[in-house]
Amino acid sequence: MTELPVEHGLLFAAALFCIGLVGVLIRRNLIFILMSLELMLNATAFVFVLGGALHGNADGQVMFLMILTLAAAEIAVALALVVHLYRRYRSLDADRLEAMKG
Amino acid sequence: MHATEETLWSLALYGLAVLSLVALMLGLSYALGQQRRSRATDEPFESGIVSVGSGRLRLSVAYFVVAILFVIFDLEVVFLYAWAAAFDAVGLAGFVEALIFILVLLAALAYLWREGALDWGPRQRSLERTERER
Amino acid sequence: MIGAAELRALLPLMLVALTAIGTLLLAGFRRDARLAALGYQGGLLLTLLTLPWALPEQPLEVTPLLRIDGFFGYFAALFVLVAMAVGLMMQRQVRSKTSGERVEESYVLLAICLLGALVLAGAQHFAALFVGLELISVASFALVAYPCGGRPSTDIRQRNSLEAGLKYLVLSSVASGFLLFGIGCLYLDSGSLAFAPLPPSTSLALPGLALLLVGVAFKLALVPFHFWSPDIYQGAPTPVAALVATLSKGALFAVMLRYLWFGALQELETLVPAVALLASLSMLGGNLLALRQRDIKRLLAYSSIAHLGYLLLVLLAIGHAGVAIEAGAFYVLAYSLTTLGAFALIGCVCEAGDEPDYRLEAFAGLIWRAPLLGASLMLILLSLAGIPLTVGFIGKFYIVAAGVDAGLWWLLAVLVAGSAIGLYYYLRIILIMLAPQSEPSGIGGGRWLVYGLTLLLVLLGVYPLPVLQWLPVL
Amino acid sequence: MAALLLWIPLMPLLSSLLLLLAGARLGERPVALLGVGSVALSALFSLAAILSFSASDGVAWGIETLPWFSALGLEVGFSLHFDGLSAVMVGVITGVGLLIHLYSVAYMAGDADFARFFAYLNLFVAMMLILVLAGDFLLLYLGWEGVGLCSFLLIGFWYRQPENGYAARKAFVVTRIGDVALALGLLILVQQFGMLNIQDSVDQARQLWPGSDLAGWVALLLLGGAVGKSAQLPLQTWLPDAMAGPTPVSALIHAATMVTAGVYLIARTQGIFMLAPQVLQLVALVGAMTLFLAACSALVQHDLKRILAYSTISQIGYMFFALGTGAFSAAVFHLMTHAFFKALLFLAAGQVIMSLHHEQDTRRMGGLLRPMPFSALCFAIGCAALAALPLTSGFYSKDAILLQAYAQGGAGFAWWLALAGALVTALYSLRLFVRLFLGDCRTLPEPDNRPLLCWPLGILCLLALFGALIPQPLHDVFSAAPQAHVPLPVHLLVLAMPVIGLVAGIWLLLRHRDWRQAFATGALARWWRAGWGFDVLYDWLLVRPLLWLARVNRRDLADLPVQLLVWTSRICHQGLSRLQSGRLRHYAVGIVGGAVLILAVVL
Repeated sequence: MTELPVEHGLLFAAALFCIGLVGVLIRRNLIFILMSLELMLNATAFVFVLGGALHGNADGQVMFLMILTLAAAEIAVALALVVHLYRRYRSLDADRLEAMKG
Repeated sequence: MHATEETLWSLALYGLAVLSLVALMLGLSYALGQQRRSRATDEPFESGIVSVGSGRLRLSVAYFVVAILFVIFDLEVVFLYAWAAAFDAVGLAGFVEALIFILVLLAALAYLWREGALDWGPRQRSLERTERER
Repeated sequence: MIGAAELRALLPLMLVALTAIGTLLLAGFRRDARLAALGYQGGLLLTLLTLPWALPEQPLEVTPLLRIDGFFGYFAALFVLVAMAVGLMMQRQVRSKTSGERVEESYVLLAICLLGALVLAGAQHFAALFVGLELISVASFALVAYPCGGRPSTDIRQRNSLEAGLKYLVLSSVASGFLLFGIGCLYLDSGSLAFAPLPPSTSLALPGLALLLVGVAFKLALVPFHFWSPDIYQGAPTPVAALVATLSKGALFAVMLRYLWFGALQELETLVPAVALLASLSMLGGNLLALRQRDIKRLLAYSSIAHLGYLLLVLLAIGHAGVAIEAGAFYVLAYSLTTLGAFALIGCVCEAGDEPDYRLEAFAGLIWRAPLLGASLMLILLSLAGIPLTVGFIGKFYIVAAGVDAGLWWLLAVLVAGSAIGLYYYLRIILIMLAPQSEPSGIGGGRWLVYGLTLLLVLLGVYPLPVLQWLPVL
Repeated sequence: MAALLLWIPLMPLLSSLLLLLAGARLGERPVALLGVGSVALSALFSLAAILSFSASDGVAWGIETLPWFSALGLEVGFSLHFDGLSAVMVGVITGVGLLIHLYSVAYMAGDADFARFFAYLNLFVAMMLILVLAGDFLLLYLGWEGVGLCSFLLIGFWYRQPENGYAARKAFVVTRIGDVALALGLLILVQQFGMLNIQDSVDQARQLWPGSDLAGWVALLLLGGAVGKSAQLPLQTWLPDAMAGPTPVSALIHAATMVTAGVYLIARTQGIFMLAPQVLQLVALVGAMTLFLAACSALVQHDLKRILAYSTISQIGYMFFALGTGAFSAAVFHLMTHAFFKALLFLAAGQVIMSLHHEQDTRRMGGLLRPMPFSALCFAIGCAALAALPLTSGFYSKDAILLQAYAQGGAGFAWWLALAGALVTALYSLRLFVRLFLGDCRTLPEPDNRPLLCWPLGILCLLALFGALIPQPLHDVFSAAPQAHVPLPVHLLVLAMPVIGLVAGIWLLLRHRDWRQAFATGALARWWRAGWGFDVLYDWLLVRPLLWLARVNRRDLADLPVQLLVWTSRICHQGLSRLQSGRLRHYAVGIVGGAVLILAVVL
């Protein structure tokens, strides 16, 4: 099997990252925003795996595990907050969070 | 490099094939299907029965708690896998480190248990109580 | 391999971690806010006291991740003190609340934040940077949203806090994404995650550094990544706002200092204008935004944006000016001290009633109601403005000295302009404070913390030598 | 021993802080105990320091730099320096200061702000001590500004009367003009030599600056500072107004100590002045002019304290004259004796004023000899010393000045002025005494002879008479003046001048009974009484044009850029605040936009 050039992997990760980013920007539903965040984190995790494969050391994979953990922790906190938010506002619309401004 | 390009070409071809297949299916169904709209047309197809109520059931909060706990504790296993894979290489020091890791988790578990996050049903205290008080 | 020496050097980290776990278990088995506070403060005090003993004579690399040296010692001491002060503020808030909110866990989260900060202070590896940063971030998401964990009510405070928590979480995660992507690019380029001199501007390392800069700039709340900070300051409980303002920003700045220590920014010409742009935007933007702000917490948020802008000067001066790292380290101390004092004072004055009142008008006539608190407020504001005889002045002096050494004339001009604008709104608060008393309102507890911090602020402003003597160790 | 030196200024400083913080809660007795006790301790330490200094054969010593901070290669620290000059100054400050503190306890008794008074007074003593003990320019400047501040606070001590506030402000603003010059001078020194130590800097200047213009400029700037603080021409106008403060303040600050700071400054940096002979001549000229003009003004004043104020200006003029002619040790000698007899005069005046229910106008006084014999005695001694009648302390010091000046430079214009001044001095001393104690009794006094008022006066009487016997260990500080022959006629002339003045005065008194009238109403007298019209001159020359300019320029173009700045700031603020919409997704757009910006800049 022939190896893919690094650039392509990186482009793929960047594309994934941008998709996640656009998701954060255009979705109003908080759940979707959180999903988009996961997408972004996974894109970065992919970069690390790519790097690990390229340089043949385990650092990248370790970072991958860390990022997974971070994602889980973040989502756990986020979901708890979203539950509270839903109780209070009966809605998951991110744009309703605008009490503080100026 | 040449080989890579070849594989990429085949990949692109594959993608093109998939896309055209999808286009074909959607186009055919559009061309062949009924063009009439009624109340039931936009409903999900449920054996011809008009659906009742919202499909989004409200789950008990306990599900959320358990789901969150699962996500967290499930992920810790990843680290243990990594340790298991390198068990011979890291030796006693690795064992001690893993032990500390487990002990910290255990402390968290003990906290959750005391908090009642693991209780199921009426005795569930933390979130349930707040729910009741509203 | 970890031996006795390494374990000894790691003692502060272990003690803080133990404090977190111990407080967690304490909270699980005995619901007693005072006990939790005691455990927390005791653990931190122990950490502080053993810190001189734990520090090795020579810089010691504990695993490739951490480097325990004088730099670590300085910042660790600072962060532990900051965390203790925040804990005290938290305690006061607990005492004033009788609603039965459960606050024990907030100490656990505080300890975790501190652990993250200590990791950052010693980090010499991107993995450590990542772990430390996210420890702080995730714990502070929960802390910012903490009041919403209690009885849900229509209380504005809880709503704001929930809103702040979610905003912080989402935006911070986006920034973390950028940061990680940047680190990933660097890793892809060099194959190593250890801090190293800046790579030559190859095609991949440069965007990596740029993305890293985005993430860092967000956490430091630099314009244009500052949007989150006023909302978070306003919505979060006051001690938590103090924590976000001091500990998390200070820790990240410390790690940036350390990173650039390995290789100065100047070696990578293309990155300099970007950082300079961020610095000047922050200095001007932060002060301009604060100009007519009516909410004291938001005002502090904007002012801290400007202060971080001043600090960026130091990053640019590293490598050119010998005093740059000293200047940065001292400014972090000055900024933390002053900001903590300001937030402690807000907790004291604005949250005395049932509903907190964060309008600037809450300070009207303070000097007549509580002369000592009024004097403290004045000194704190003067320190923020960088007026002599306060620690803020020494800090700013240092930064200007570093800037002059490095020849950053344009940025210094912007700094002066920003400081001039800043003077307006600081003096405005003093004016409000001196106004004849409008309505009598109470003063909350916790004033001793304010007095202590103010005293320290003046002492170090008049006689900074003890700290300055320590700095060259870095 | 070194630690002892530190405690000399520290004692009153601590006591002042204590009084400022807690004074309002203490009764008068503890306040007095604290206020006087601290100065007494300080005086004791000073005595010990002076004794050990003379025991060690006059070797200058001090406390090495206590580091404060170092930045940009400049080590900034505090150091104290103790040599003959400091010894004299410290002795005068703590000694006279202690007596005046004691006197104040009685004088200020019953005042609502008793504690505040002593807090300020202690602070003043501390600052003055810092000023004279300073081993580096930073401390010197701290003390310099500190005494200025205390002077301001104490002139306006009774701040509820607006005139006092104006007087305080005037003193502060006018001396500030001098302070700016001083600061510039010091900054040039620091910038040139890169160090703060006074002695080392002066030594450096001596080695590096001969023939350089810089020495002249620095000396000129230092002179500017000295002129402001010591109320010499052309900045003398503040001192007569400064008499608005309580009388002990006038005695301590505006007669004995602070106003002599300028003399001290020039004496301390004489090495630099020596390099600039023209400036030194200027010093002499300034001194001579001032002493003569002020003496003439003193001759025609009605207000008791203003007479004394002008006489103070005049006497300090003598010191400047001495400095300018190179008679440094004579200047310092006169500084000391002047402190004694002028403090005596002020305190005795205070007693008189108190006895007359705060009456200060000498036209309503007279015939006090019988009801107040003790005050009369004090005044007699004080006036005799002031007039430099033989065998009083003032006689020795003034003679020393005139003779040394003659020996150095011969009889120039300045010297003749100084000689004439001696005559006028004798005249106004006589007039003062006559007005107060002879003639008809116009206001009935209620003599106030509390022991705390009288004892310090008694001691000061002794000092005014015999103070000249106190040895001054100045030979190591100033290079000994070359001995020159002073012809006998000059000796006799100098000796006779005050006596001539006295006789002339008595003759005038006997033959021209209406000389008082002439002095009261003549145009010349009115001109002199207004201090040679300097206040009016400055008013027309500086104040009015400035006010006019301000009025004309109320809406001028110069404001426009500033206004523009304000508007821009405001508009920017509004625009930026609008961006702060509170919406999560807008904030995220901010991040992405920033990222794009950075990437665009970098790539």
